[in-house]
Amino acid sequence: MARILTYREALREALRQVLEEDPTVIVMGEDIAGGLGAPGELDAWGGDMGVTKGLFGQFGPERILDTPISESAYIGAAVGAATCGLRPIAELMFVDFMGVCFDQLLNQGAKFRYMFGGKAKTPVVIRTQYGAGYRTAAQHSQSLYPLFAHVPGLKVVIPSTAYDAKGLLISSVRDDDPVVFFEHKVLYDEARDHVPEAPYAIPFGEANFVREGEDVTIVAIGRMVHVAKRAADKLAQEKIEVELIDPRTISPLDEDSILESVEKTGRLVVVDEAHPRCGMAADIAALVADKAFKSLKAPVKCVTAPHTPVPFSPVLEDAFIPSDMAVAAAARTVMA
Amino acid sequence: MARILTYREALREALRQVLEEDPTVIVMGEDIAGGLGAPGELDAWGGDMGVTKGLFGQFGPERILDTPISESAYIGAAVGAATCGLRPIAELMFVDFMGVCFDQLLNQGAKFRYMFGGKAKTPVVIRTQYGAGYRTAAQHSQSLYPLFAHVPGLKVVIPSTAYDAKGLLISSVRDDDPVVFFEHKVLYDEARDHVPEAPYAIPFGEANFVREGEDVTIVAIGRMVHVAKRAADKLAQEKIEVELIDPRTISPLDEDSILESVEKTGRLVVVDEAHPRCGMAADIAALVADKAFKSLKAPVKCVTAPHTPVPFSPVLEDAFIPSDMAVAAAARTVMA
Amino acid sequence: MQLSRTALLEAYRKMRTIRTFEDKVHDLFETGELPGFVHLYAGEEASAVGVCAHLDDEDRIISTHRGHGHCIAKGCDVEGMMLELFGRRDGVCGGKGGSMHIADLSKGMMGANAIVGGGPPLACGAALAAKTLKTGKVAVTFTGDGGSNQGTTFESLNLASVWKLPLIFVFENNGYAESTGSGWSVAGGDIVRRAPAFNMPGVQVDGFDFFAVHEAAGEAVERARRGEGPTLLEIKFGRFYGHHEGDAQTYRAKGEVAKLKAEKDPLAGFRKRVTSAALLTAADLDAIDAEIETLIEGSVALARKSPMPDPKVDLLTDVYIRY
Amino acid sequence: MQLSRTALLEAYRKMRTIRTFEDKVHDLFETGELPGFVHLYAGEEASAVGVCAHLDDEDRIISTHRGHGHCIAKGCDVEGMMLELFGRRDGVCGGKGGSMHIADLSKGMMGANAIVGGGPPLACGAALAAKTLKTGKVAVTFTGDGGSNQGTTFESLNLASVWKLPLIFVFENNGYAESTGSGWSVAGGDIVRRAPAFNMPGVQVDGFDFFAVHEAAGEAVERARRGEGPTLLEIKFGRFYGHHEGDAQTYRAKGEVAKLKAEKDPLAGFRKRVTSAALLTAADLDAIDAEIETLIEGSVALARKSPMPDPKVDLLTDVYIRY
Ligand SMILES: Cc1ncc(C[n+]2csc(CCOP(=O)(O)OP(=O)(O)O)c2C)c(N)n1
Ligand SMILES: Cc1ncc(C[n+]2csc(CCOP(=O)(O)OP(=O)(O)O)c2C)c(N)n1
Ligand SMILES: [Mg+2]
Ligand SMILES: [Mg+2]
Repeated sequence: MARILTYREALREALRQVLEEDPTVIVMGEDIAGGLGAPGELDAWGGDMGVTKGLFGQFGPERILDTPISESAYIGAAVGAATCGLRPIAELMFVDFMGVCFDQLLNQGAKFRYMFGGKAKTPVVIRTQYGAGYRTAAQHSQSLYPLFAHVPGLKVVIPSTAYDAKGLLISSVRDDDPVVFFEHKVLYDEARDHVPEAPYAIPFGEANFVREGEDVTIVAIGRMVHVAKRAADKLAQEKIEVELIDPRTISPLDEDSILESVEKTGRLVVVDEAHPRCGMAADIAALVADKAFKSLKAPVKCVTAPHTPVPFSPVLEDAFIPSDMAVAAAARTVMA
Repeated sequence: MARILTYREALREALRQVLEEDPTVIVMGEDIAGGLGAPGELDAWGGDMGVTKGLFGQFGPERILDTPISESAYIGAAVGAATCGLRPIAELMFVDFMGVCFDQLLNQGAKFRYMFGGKAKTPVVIRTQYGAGYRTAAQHSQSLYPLFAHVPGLKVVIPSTAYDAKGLLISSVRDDDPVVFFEHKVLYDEARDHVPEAPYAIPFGEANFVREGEDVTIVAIGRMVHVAKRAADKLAQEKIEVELIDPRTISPLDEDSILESVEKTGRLVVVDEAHPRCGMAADIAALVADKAFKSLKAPVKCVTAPHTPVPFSPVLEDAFIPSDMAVAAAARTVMA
Repeated sequence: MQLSRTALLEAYRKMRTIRTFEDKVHDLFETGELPGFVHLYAGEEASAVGVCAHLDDEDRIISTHRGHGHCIAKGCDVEGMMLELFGRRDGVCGGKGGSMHIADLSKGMMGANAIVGGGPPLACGAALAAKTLKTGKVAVTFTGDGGSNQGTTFESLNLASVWKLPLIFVFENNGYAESTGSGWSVAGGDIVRRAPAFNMPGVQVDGFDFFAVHEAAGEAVERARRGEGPTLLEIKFGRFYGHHEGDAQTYRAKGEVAKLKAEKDPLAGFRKRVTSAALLTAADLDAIDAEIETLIEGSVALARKSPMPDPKVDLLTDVYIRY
Repeated sequence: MQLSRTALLEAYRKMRTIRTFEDKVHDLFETGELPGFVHLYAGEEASAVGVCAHLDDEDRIISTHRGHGHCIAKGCDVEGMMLELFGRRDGVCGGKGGSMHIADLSKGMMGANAIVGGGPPLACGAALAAKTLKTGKVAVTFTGDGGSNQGTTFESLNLASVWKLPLIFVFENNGYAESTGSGWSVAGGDIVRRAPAFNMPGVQVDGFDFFAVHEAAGEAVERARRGEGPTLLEIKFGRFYGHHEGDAQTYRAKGEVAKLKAEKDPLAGFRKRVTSAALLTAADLDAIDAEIETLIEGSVALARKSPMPDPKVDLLTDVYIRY
């Protein structure tokens, strides 16, 4: 019988398993346990969204480290410790906070191996939350992974299901390069699916074909996979068969799968919750406009969030997020 | 007779003129005067590259402010002061340093107007150096403007000539939105051209047609305009007529000019010194693959730096930077 | 400093407005009517009000994620605030900001700020503008104990000192950053010990006591107005609710909040002090309580029937002045 | 602490190696043979060597843009360094790093770092690894007076204290950050005053005096090894060259550098001290001088004839371990 876990539970299980399998794995972040220096319970929070709850009890304060609100210092500490024999998993509570600590990834972790002539190994994982839909407004709702994908030396992972969340997190921790791991805050509870208990690893750079189809390729990222799936269901009723691809990792990107699909369908829609300018949708569209140009039968359409900050008001935020209707409309346009 | 200035001199003249015309303009940054708290000369540096040299003498310590090495604090101070009646110009010595202060732009300056319901005005300019070619290696040679173009609320300006440098800097300071102004370190001395003495403003979002041609559109950014120009000269000898477009500002981007040109030529090569993933080349390629698809006769080619950090060794760095040969080759490919 | 009757009434009115506003928001959140991340200021009223009593609309403050109290103390319109929390078009930020980004520049309130440590650099800018334009105005930045550990905050302390800015750093030490104790996260425990490192005066104040805050802040503001540079105030107290709404607060001691409310309520303390010194009467204060109750209820009623923004019109506006 | 003859000879050899290396690099830059941004450590030798004398290859250090001295003190191969500055394939970083990113992890040298304030967080990580893995090793982060004002540095001081890390913060206060005086940029002037703010011991040391540095660093390292947490050292001295090569240094007093060289040279001071105490002879030291001269000349000769990297092969490698 299928074992159903939420995205949150799958992540927690992955964390527990990598902590069990490798004594050099440590976890750090703000309130990932919680209660330090406070008179009540320890492990009082288990992370802002409860993902790390219970780890402190099992693995203790030497492996589950709370931090002051000093992202540069502790993200940098994770990076530094990774070059010295540990495999740290640091939580940046919301990716929106990258602005106070980006240097430790951009110029440090990402570049060590290259700058040091191939002699450094920096197996660090930064877990972070992204995405709109939680009514947390402009500074807590962004999908900033394009800024990380731009940076050579970083790997960028964006699971859309509980199954992928577990398998990709295990791969991330076992990987020897710095990985930024994006968790969509709305998926913690919304995504629930079959998750095997034994540890398993999903390789980077291998897209998931969520659905096969002949008419139009849709590439969707993170939570947008679910939006695109709903759009594909609608389109199927109109006899438009969508091939839906979830890249799962955007750096490395499974270019071959995307190109092969477009060679078959001749049509591409990219769906991305990030902003449009220099974003992932443009990145994939450009790839196809170069390498699958001959196969293209229609303009490449990008369905993204607009070039605006994320608004607070629920009616505005709902309009901000790419909808299944917008995706279906784009698919119809390229089919026309 | 043409008045020839270097890019550096043109920038300095622009700064002097905006300081003269508007008493609310102030300039701040590390060593932009230099010598504070030191026993020798004041204005000892005039900025890392001498751009601000002489301003301290003319405008004094109340308007030309040196800072400690605290980019978050002073870039944030510039942003904050901009909401309180000043028009600060803050220098981030190298754009590579954005990682220690990005938040003050990403989440503060860029978002105030939106978050505050249209009630804020934040006329701040961040001047910064970018680019490879100076043998300054991985942490001092990046072209990180795609990371800023991604952010709604910021404007991003990248002059390629001394003439544009002056006119665009004046526009930036007079503009009421936050502007990030990119100066290529190699151009300070290399770019020399006609610069009128009287202040003039070059509007944002208006590309410059550096060269008109029928066969292939090349869009090039910043220093790459000069590289593309050399490529175009070569190609002209082969009877390939290039239309060379310099967008001058990448946010806003003059989409219409690019699209019109591609509608005419049917072919596009984008040349960008930034990294390829989620970069400006992809951004422009995606635009065209959507909105000028019908006109395209060939794959869209991007000539960019590779997905690697900037190497130190001159032989490697020279290979890192897109060359006129690579641009010409790409143009020949799309012509084939 | 002897406070006038008007000043006392005003201080109490502000504190009561904050308390009633926050209690109401708490209830609205519990019923699910308000969405998002909401951080309440109840229990901390004496800080915002004691500090802002020295400021006018041209003096500027910057707040944190826990911003409602600072807004009210600085004179923001309570109805506009309530509408904002409801995401309404006529909210003080057009519904685009919400609780964590509530601002009213016309009142010198430069915004709640959901980036911990986001405010101090901006406050340096506000103070610099005052200094450059020679307005005689000052800036105040409110930061939590948790925020005291953010690099941006430290840099700002140094910059403000080096530039001799008219700026007051108010560290609101409520003992916790989310669930983490400030005795642990602030090395050495006391934020005030950092003042000498930046060559500025530092004062630790009982934050439950309006009069203590008022006095310390008054001196700091005067110092800043005289051009003598920044001051660090550490205000020690406790919050009456969780970190944000929904926080189960198991990290707190059993009975801690009840005890705080019973023994340390800044409004009760104020009432006791002014009535026993016969500066105000219980009736004066009761009248304010009733008035504010009506105000807040009215603002909720108004918010409920106010229109939402229109996505077609409002989503894409206000990104730039011109693009 | 009494130093053995071997230890004294080794200390002098290291200091002399740094000095000769830097003087040579200065000349090579002047003739245009070396490109890029090069920051020389001459005049500051006692700091790197006095500190690193207490460390072995498993103890880790992180440096700044001014990294050559720390590399040499930590035992990096001088030929590999010179080749690196020349951008050669066989440089210690394959020519990819250059002066500002020179590193040798096998020697516990985690890199020069061209981001001011980039190192302290990383050093927290090195210290954390030592603590977690219970190796008994320590980490040292070198930071300038200018870098002392970077937020990342402040955060690291606090984190190291809170986590009680085996970490030594060495602030090399050479009086300037580029052209800016440290008396101006560091509020209050003294970096050591920041130690109590982070609840750690702080010591100010005469950085021209190898023995003073050696002693203070020894205590700090021992403290760290005993698990008692971090220490802050402020080493005060001056640099013999400009900020980077090409700096005209007009911000310095007339005759300042000449005076420093004449009166404060750490190598001369060392020589005087050890010879007058009859710990070493002038002949001992002269022999080292000659030996090092040969070493450096040899390394330049080797660098000149060493192959460049091959862009076709080397440009795209070493970005990831696997991609
Ligand atoms: C840069 C950043 N890091 C982390 C957070 C998440 N966060 C929001 S509030 C908070 C605790 C703040 O504590 P404190 O500064 O003491 O303020 P208080 O909530 O007690 O008023 C944290 C960690 C954030 N919003 N921004
Ligand atoms: C984040 C950052 N800001 C600014 C610079 C430019 N910069 C390089 S060295 C330097 C001065 C550093 O001074 P200090 O820390 O005292 O070290 P010193 O050069 O005196 O050894 C500056 C401003 C930089 N490299 N990184
Ligand atoms: Mg707190
Ligand atoms: Mg210095």
